[in-house]
Amino acid sequence: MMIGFYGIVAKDNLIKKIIGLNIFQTAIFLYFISLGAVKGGTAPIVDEEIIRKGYVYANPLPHVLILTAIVVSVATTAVALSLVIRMYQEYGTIEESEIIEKSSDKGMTWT
Amino acid sequence: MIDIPEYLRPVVALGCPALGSIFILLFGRRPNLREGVTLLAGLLQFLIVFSMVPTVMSGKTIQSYLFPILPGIHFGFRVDAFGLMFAITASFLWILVSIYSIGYMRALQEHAQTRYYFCFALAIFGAVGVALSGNLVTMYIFYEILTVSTYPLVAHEQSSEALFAGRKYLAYLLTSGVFLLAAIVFTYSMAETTDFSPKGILSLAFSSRSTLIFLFVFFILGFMKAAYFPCHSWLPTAMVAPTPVSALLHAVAVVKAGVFGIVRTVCYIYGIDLMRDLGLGIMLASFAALTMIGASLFAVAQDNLKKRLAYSTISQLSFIIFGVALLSPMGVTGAMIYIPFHGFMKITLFLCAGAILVASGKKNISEMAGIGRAMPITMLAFTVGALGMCGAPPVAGFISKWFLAIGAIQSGQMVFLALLLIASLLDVVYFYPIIRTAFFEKMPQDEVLKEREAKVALFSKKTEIIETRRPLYYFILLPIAITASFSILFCLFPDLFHIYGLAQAAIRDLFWRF
Amino acid sequence: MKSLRAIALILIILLCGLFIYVAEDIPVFGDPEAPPIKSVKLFTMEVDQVVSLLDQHIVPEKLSRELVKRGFPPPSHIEKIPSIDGEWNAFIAKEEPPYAKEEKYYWIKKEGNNVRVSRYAFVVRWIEKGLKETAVPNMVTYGLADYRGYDTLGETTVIFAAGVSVILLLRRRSRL
Amino acid sequence: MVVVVSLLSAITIFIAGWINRKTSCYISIATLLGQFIASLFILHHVMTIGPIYYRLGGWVPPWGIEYVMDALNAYVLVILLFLGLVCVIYSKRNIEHELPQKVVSFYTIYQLLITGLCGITVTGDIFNMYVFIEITSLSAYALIASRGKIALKASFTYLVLGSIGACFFLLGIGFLYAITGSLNIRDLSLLLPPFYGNKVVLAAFVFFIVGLSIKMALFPLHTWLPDAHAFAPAEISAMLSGIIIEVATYAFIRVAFSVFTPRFLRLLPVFDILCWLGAAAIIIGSILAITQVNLKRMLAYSSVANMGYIVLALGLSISARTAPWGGLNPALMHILNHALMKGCLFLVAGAFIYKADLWYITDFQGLGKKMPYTCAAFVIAAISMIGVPPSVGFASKLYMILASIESGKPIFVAVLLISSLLNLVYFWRIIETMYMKRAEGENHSHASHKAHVQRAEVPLGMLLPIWVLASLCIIMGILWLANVPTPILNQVNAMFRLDMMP
Amino acid sequence: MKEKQKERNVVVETVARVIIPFIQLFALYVIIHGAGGPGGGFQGGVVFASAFILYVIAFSLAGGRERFPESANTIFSSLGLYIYAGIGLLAIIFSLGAAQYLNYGFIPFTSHFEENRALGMDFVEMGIGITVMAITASIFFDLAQKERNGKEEEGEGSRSWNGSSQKSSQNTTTGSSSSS
Repeated sequence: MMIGFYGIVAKDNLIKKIIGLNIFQTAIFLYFISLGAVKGGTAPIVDEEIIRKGYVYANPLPHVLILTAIVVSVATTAVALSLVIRMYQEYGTIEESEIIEKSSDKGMTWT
Repeated sequence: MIDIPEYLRPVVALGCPALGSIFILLFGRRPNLREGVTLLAGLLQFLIVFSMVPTVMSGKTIQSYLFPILPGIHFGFRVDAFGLMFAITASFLWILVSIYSIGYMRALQEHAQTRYYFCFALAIFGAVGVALSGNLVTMYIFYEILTVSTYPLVAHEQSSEALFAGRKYLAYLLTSGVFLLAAIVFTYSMAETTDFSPKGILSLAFSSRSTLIFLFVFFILGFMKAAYFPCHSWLPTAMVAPTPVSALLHAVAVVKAGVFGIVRTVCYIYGIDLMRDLGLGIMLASFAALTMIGASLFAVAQDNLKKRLAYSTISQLSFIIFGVALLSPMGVTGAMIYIPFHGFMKITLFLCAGAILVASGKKNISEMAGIGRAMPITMLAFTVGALGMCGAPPVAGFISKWFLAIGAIQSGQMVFLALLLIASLLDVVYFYPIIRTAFFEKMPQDEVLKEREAKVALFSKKTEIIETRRPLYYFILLPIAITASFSILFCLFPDLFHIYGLAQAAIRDLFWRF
Repeated sequence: MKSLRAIALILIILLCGLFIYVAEDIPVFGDPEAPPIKSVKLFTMEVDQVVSLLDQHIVPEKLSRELVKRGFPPPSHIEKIPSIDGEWNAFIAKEEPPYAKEEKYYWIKKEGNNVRVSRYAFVVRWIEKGLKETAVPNMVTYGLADYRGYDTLGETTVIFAAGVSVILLLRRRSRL
Repeated sequence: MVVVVSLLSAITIFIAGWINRKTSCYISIATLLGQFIASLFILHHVMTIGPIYYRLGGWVPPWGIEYVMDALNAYVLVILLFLGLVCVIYSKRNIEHELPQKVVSFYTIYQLLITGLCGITVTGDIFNMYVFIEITSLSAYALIASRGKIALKASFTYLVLGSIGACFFLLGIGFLYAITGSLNIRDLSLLLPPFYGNKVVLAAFVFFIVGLSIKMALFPLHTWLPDAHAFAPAEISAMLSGIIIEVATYAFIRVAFSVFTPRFLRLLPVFDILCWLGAAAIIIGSILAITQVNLKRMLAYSSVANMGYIVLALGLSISARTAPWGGLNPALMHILNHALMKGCLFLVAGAFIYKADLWYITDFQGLGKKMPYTCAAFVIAAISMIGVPPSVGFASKLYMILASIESGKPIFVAVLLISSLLNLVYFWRIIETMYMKRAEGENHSHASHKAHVQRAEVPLGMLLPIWVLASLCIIMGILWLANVPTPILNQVNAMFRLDMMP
Repeated sequence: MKEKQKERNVVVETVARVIIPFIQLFALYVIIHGAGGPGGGFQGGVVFASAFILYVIAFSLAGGRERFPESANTIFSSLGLYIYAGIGLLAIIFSLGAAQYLNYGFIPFTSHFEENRALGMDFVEMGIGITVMAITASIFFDLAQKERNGKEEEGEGSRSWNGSSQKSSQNTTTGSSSSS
């Protein structure tokens, strides 16, 4: 998580920023899943003889939430990537600093 | 119109200019209709306001509270004698000034006349609102409306100079508005109400002396419209505005609203006794005296006629503040009646200045040699006004200064009496040269030539008496004549328009124990 | 860049500090009693006649008063958990057609000389009744699509949004 | 009845998605109209009968998700849908002008945006709120970027920061879940009290605050805002500044006051810190706004300042308790007011761009004659930003001042007053340029009325929304002063036990 | 088509041709089976989309486009959400407003309330699957299309496919016919 955060803030390359973002999110997902873990828990699928054997189920709720959250992060990544592609078309680079200077010398004095 | 229920009259009175402004916008394309609407609105308003006089004379106040803003504060009006006096003056002079400005604007073919009339109506709306409003918050609302709506008038010229003036005007006045708001809020948080009452709403019970004095300073800063030293400098700068505007600003609406506010604060928020306790009266009086003298001295130095008039306004206004600060019945009476009187006289002077500008295109006093022969009526009126300013009978100024003087004696400070006299003397000093130049100076030869050319340029027909050459000018002359004559009449019959009576009524409220 | 790096490091150190600060209060990993899985403690009350009432499956007045005071629904009746001593389930009435009129809600446990009242995590119901209520054996699925179906709708919308955004951003000369 | 609101839009998206391009706009207008009316009904119902609870899937919370509609939701919902409606009417022409071949996808995402906002507003489940926040943010990113060029950069910054914010939010949810094992807001507020002072709860609170502050562009985290506002299409800027950050604020209020009760907040100095942050935001935002030459950027900074107002009012909300200005009233008031004013201003800016592609303040010379109605609307909105009575700005300013006096922090009175002066500076500059300054060509004599300036007014479809907002700036101001809407706010306060002594 | 023609990789093509139908079948299985065992709409949808992606990698983007045209893409993606939301509405409609949104139990597929729920869930999963599949595919197509316009782009795993070759895209009808 820290790595991801560092990546987001400090990296210059936009793609690396995105990767950092993903790491960040994944860390949080891991945390959630760890909430769901139960000692000796099995996959949360109801089954008679599991119950008879006296196993306990892992907590299904975090899984549910994380499925959602994963999809969200995927969507975010997709949008971010498409943004990067567009920027690449505009400026021919994906280094943030270069983009900034290009946009400034591109006659956009109103920025 | 007479059968309007009383509690509605203030609302209707305010409705006139508001509706008027809207119609003015609508008829922007058709000048005659537009100006007709202006006059009509003015007339209606005046009548309605005037119709409230008998009730108020009989000693009770018309109250109409529309809706509550905060607990203890309603948005509403409370017409008492003093406010009514101001309202009458404003609405009456509005008619005259709009007649005048018809002539003026058309003669000079000013641009954006619709905007002009619109803002004019709004300004009057604000002024009368200030006059009739029943508590500080309502008053503040109209006060700000007045400020904002006069900005386009000041910057009407749209030259860079005018823009600068407008900016200065706005900067000064809105800043003061901020102070005013702060003061109001603190007052409210102390007294739980801001309704005006003749006995004042603040008292030492609420908080310590120092706080109250501090608050009073805030109030005074808030009413910067009164153009006292050292916050006066917006006023002469605002002189770039067209003359009717300066007339409105300096005689009727803005500065008077400021002074009015100060009087309200002194008499109706703090109350005479509290003022005495806090010794604020002396402070304010000396403050005002300083302004009187200083402004007069400044005025002597001015060559531009309107600028000189502006400084004279500053000093006259502080006469009013001074009168109130004396805290003696006579002084307050003088101050109160001086509001309408000074309105009439000063408006005469400004209208004359405007007329001179229109007819001969002259702005500076030094150029005006012999103008008195060229425009006798105007200069006569001017003389009347000037005499009034100096407080010489038989012009209205005399009465008020008389009262002021008596008030000074009543309050027992001979120093103030002396100051008063010095100030009046200074008035003479700076008005006399104008008149002398106008009447008794031969206009030098080249001056005559230039005059000719000017006339040729203006009317393609050279003549001696230029002020009645064009029918349009009658629009200008009429108001001048009216105001001048009124300012004499006021001296002879002070109770005209019940002004004096109203003042008496107000005094009865304030000094009820006398 | 350098400055950014520095800021990042500072932030990270702050975050690390926060996590270390937090760490000790987080429930232990895999603890089957942890709030998310089993139950969350509400309050404790001392054993006077409460236990006896509980044993007779009568709702103690005191208990329901305490609960109502904290804004929770009062239990409708009590059951002793078989095979364990000193533990009871409290049920509350609920209107949720067509299911059981009442739901296992509180878990009351006798600890020493006072009674620990706690609220079952709502997962408990999923685990125990999910199959009966939805006839779907996969907990995640019925959790996803039924109990929290609206989340799932939202997430489908999210991915739809992503798709359309990509179309908006990247696709040229398209019908959309 | 509640579900109608967010469902209608959810359905409409798809219709708008693949019917041909012409109809999509009308469909979304129709939907939003319907939603708006529905929300009015909801508000009425809430005010008269009481809060609505709607159990999705028929599961009783905490086992399922539920909608909760109380006064706060309903109030925000009405504002939101109203501005959304106005903006979509406006965008009809503007979008055809700005991104002609993207119309349908634009409206689709626009509807998604509305859905997300409604979802955030109505939901009573905190994770659900997270999902909808993500919907909103995603569509916002796309919409901002839709103008290409530098907007991409802005949108990317927003995306990164926004996702971090959302992640923090998620982490906060995780902590709360770890402690209480519940996700329902009401349930949490019941379960949490024994755990106040628990470190995890504190951390969760911090994460919520930080995450949402990023979303609502609270001062130190506002860096994404100016670019995003400046380069988005006009109506999107209006939505961003008028609604999106406001709804984030709503989420903030919801978390702070519903999940964590005021009792908890009084344990921490958080809200004093908020006050100071708000004050800093006001001052710095205004000063930065003065330095801008690009109109929309200036407006963006001024909305940073306005968020400062709202946050300041929030910070005061737990200490000021007297009837009309205590509690959340000033904050909620200013949410509405800011939506009106800033919406109007941004739409006007968009109109300038639409007509003459004017970005700089210095280019506006003589606009007052070219586009009289637009400029008049601008003047009204600007005046109410400055806070001249009887406009909305004055109302909220007055209430905030009273609140800060009552809570014994007169320093904020000074802040508010100074800030109104700063507003004066940077708005009056524009008004002056529009009306007073002459274009270079004409000389100083009275040429301007002789030289007949031809009108170049924007089409009615854009003028109408602008004027609706502008006139509301005044009308609402009078209504506020007349205390018409305050019952709603008082009900909100009663709900959060910020009860008042009248 | 500026970029250089890479020689067609026979292994990849053959394997892809063989494997794609199975991938798709498996995806359908996952979607349907989501109720019983591990699996569900998202997983299934993604797997299904991966079939297309594999196809594109193996053969050509143009081919992939004509396998799965834009219009179909759009319609599918909205269709999925329609199914989901529609099911939700059906609950209200069938129960005449008595039930809440998404309360599948009231949709009379069968006589049993719980069975209804299960079925409703299956339909919902299917809807999710369809949407996810379509959207993922379209996102991929869009990202890929840009790259084909001569832009190299890091971070995106799918960089290595060759330019479109008509022959391959013609004789792969057998490949993904089973998908439809």
